[in-house]
Amino acid sequence: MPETLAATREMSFGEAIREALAEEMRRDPTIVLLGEDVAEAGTTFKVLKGMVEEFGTTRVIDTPISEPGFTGLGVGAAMTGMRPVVDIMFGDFLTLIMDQVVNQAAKIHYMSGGKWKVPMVVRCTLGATRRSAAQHSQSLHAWPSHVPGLKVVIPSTPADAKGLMKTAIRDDNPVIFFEDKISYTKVKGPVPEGDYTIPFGVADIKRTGTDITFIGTSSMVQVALGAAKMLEEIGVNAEVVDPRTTWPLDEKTLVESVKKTSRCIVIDEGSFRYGVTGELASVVQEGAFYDLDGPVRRLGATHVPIPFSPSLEDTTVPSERDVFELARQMCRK
Amino acid sequence: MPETLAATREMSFGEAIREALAEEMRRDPTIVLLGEDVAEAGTTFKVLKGMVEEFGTTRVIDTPISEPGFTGLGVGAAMTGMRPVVDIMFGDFLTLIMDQVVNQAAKIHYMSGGKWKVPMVVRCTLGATRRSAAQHSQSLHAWPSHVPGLKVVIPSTPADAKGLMKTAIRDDNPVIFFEDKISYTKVKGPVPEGDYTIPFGVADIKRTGTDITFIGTSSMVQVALGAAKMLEEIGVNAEVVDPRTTWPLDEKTLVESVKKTSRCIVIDEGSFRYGVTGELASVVQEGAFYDLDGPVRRLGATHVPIPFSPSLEDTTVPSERDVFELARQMCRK
Amino acid sequence: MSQLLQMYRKMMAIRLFEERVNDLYTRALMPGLAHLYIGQEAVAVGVCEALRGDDYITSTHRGHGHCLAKGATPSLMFAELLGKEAGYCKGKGGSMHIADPATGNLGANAIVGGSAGIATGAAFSAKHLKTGQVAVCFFGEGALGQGLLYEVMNLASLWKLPVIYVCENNMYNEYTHFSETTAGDVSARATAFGIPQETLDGQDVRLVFAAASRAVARARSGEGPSFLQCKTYRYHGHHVGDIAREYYRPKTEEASWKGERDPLRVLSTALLADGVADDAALAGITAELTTEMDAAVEFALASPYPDPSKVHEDVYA
Amino acid sequence: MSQLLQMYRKMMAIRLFEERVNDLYTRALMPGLAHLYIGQEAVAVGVCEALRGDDYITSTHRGHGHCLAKGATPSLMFAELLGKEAGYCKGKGGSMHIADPATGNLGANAIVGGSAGIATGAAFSAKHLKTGQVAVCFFGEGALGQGLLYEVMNLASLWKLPVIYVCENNMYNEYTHFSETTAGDVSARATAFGIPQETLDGQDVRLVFAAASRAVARARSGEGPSFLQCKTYRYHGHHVGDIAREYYRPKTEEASWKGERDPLRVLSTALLADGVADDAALAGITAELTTEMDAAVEFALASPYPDPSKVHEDVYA
Ligand SMILES: Cc1ncc(C[n+]2csc(CCOP(=O)(O)OP(=O)(O)O)c2C)c(N)n1
Ligand SMILES: Cc1ncc(C[n+]2csc(CCOP(=O)(O)OP(=O)(O)O)c2C)c(N)n1
Ligand SMILES: [Mg+2]
Ligand SMILES: [Mg+2]
Repeated sequence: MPETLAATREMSFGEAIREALAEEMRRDPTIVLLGEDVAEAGTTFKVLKGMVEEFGTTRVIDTPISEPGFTGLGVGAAMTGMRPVVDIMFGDFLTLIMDQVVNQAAKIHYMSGGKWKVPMVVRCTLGATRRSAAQHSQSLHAWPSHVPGLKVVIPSTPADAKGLMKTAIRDDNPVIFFEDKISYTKVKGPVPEGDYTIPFGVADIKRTGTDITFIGTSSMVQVALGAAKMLEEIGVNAEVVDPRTTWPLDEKTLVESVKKTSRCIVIDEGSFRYGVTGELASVVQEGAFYDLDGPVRRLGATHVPIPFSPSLEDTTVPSERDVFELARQMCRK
Repeated sequence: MPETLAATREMSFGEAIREALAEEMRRDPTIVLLGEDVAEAGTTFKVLKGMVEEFGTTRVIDTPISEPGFTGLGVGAAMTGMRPVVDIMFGDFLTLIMDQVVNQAAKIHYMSGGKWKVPMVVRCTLGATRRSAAQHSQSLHAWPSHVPGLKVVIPSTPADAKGLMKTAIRDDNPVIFFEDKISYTKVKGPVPEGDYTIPFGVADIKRTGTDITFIGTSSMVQVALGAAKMLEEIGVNAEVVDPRTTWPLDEKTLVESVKKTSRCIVIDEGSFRYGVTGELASVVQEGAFYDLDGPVRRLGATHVPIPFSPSLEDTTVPSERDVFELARQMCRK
Repeated sequence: MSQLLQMYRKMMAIRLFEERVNDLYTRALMPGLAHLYIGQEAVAVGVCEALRGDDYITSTHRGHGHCLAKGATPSLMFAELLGKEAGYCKGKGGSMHIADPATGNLGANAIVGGSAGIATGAAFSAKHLKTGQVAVCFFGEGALGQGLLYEVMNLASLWKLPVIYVCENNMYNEYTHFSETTAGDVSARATAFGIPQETLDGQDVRLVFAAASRAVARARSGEGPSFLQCKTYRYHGHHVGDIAREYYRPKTEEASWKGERDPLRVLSTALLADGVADDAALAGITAELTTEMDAAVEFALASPYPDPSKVHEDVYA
Repeated sequence: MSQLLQMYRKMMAIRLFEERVNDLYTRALMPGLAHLYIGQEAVAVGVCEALRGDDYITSTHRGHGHCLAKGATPSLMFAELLGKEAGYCKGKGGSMHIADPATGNLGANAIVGGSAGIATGAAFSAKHLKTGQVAVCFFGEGALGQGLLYEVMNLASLWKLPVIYVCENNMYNEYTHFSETTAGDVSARATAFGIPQETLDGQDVRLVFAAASRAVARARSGEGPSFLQCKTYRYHGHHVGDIAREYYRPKTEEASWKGERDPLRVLSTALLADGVADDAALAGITAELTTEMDAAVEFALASPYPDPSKVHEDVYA
């Protein structure tokens, strides 16, 4: 985020998202929050605690368990003067709203020849290792990233989450905003006070390095940083690049980094096959091929439904150790 | 398909699919067809014409316009002794059944520790250039390919379609079967008489070549073959490989071909970003990197909602000319 | 011009518009598919006559009638149907996606039932922003198969949203009779969610207008949603090209609807009987509209296709 | 043992099972979330008592009671809840996904309403294969918000499928009272699709059993689906950990349900009054079950976690 900003506070990922929503709602009365138990309960993840007390039940609205219905309602509201922020809780429930998001929200502007706009934000979670089993642990951000007309945000830090959420709300297009469940409370960091936005399509270099580039998304940025630290001990200096939005995508920053380091691992928590890693690895090898020391490598969730048992689930998500070992090999250390 | 088979007839893509379904239904009384207007109308695409006359309305069943409902019903029926073939008409309507397919069908076997099985086939179409506009022209096969627990079939020829459909029906897992609308009547070819199956996860080399590999899927196989023919004139000998199933994926055949030719273009009709081309290009560069003459290149549908107007729509799908031009560049001709 | 005559004019405009669509399509001048509204004119006109210019509607794959009734310009519609740059959607939407903010048309939808959420959301905005607007969701009885409709009817009922669900029951979901796809009583599908309903003859524009006016009054006064089931009939095939229809509906049935019950005939008979108009006046309207429609077709045929480069525009706002 | 005493036993078994789940969870021995069935025992037991061993059920996130009532073995359930290899799903499913072909349990589902299609499909198979089986779909009133339910009720009604939709109305969707999420009259949600419904006191297992028996008879005789709305109450939080509940429901309300209306109390009072059993007999049942449940917990705690390599198994059949 902008260097100019001075005052920051330590905040959790979830708190930063709430602050962004609250500041935007104070600024713009057309913003409403819709979702199951978003009001008094402040959502299952408690991210919206306190919002209904400040904005009331006409702007923080509990819905029935009707994800397709209230998402569709959000689309129509967005077309007619509101800026709804629709909360579907678990990203796994994207399965229920794909028609409203993909066949409606994403296409209305184009199909109408640019006449109607859909300034809507869909908030949902991603990420496993919470023992929630196969239907509550998926990271499905690859799906909307495949859909022209949508923008997809996958923040990794509190400061990014705040700035990107503000951009999402002010954007005149449907934006799918993915929040890592574990990060809500576990990831803390300095967050600038007051108003600032972070543009979409601008990757952030979370750590500069010279030997290898880790392209990490959402929850995997922390994993990449952890691995980078471990690699220091064996004399490998890793660069960590966070695209922050899968669409629009900052290809230039990704490619430039790999041209410099000559090696790349793409790390994402989605299922390994036909996911985000495939696109990012392809973009990198297309743009930096002649500078590559070897193939671009990928790490994603084991390609199985997420199992419940801790002894199984913990093996499915890429770990710092996995990244470290692969990087060590690639750097021949 | 097996060399051993002698007698073949010239058939259209659609006729081959109908023959596969009819032969399987004669063999196994637990197979039923469910979908909108599948009976007397024989579907919008007329692919099932004649089926209800032979098998009756208890096995060829017209449904209400309830894709989530009858797909969910199919999942339960598949778990309890039937082998439903669910027809959702346009692949664009996958948006409506993702929960039943992804959170239910794909995960039940795993979540139950292997106890329940879901031997169901979901048939749908893909492909543009029929002036059907944005909601009836998508090729969404990348989505289910991203989901562990599903198998995804994307046949390109009548003979493949017949053999793969039989394998899909006999498979004990949920299979999503994508049929290119244009191919139904436009693509004809020899189809073996009687019973034969084609295993999943076995790519087919549609044309052998030495200078460049085209990995084409579904509708794009014909485009790749057409481009290969054009390239002959300028002395470029292209190999055309058809994965036939995106999952399971025959990585070996893809990689071996590129190791031989040292050049590769992946061609798929899905939206360009975060789709099938990303995964296939990544697999190839991971496996054949040191034999590559340059980066693996990709061609997909222009990353926009599919427009209605012919003057616009025709520009969105990769053409023989597009493939030809890119291949010429890559082969420096 | 009297309101009834006004409605007659609109219905005739739709009839003549669609006859030209049929002609353009059969002459292979129109790409894609054409789902004709002929036979159902009284529904769109009766409902839209009860609306304000700034009220919202959502439409369907069989939507030309809705768009015209809400005030669309024929020439821009023909241009869109032919995929021309001058069309309502610059040729990007086509027959199934006509949209027009100027007339409150949120857009036709090619996903059956797909606009139920959109219409309900527009009503949500109207209530939240206190604009007094009403939203109408037009859909065929086939959309009763889509769960989304029940989800949003529940929301509209809970939140007393100014939305009117207009079910055009023409008895067929494509090639299947609705009795094979619809259990129970259609009217109960609304009342089950606490939404009052009226079931009426959709071929008599006076009845449709009256029922719609009641529903609009209810919506504007903050009492919430209504549901109208209009019994109607499509004269042509599901789409132009659906010619041999005997396997799913008898010719006699078609004939019975096209005669006495024809919406234009029902109204003209009344107009003549009540002396609101004479044959000459009605003939004059038809003649006038014919000229207008023919000119609109000419305009559309003459206007250019969008430049291929435009394919990249309008993806994002 | 008399059928009533049999049902008392099953209800007590569920009660004791869930008390141990609560204990294991609060002692941090159980991963994930635990949604307790305590308070609703009469629904699962009354319904399943009316079923054959080979009849099907689908269950929910609050599903332990359904599984046990249909005949699941406590030790294998505890093992699954703890993510152990010996569990019903080899530890891959956990609390929200218990499934067991041996007892006709098609599986619990963590998607609200997600199993409505599955249960309806099982009924489709039963009818098509003429097995005489019946399928029961258990769901909370929150699932009334999911459109899928209406789509499949329509299918079941049209095709006269032997399925029973059992709505356990415990009045709360997580932390929101169902009156804030449910417009109109719940019972009308079924009759609108031509499905007969009964609304009853779900705390009296005798009433539940009687209603379920009627629905099962109807289903087996080919007359089609039924809908039962059982008014009940969950004693604990939405999940263990939902402690401070006053913001969404008063302590007094909880107390009123936990007293006179407690399903075990309702039945025991009757058993004693009718002399079917005396205090000693009931105490004996509790003692017996206590030993059984404690042993089951021991078994689960002592059994090993699956080997990490097992993560790759069971993805495909
Ligand atoms: C979700 C969805 N399913 C299927 C279709 C294919 N389809 C287009 S029109 C139609 C029939 C619609 O019937 P109805 O709603 O009664 O409208 P009508 O055509 O009678 O005006 C169907 C099944 C679709 N467009 N969308
Ligand atoms: C489709 C879907 N939306 C939301 C959730 C999150 N969720 C889990 S349980 C629950 C409440 C369910 O209420 P009800 O159906 O009445 O069952 P109860 O918990 O009362 O037994 C919700 C919203 C979910 N699991 N699935
Ligand atoms: Mg109809
Ligand atoms: Mg409840």
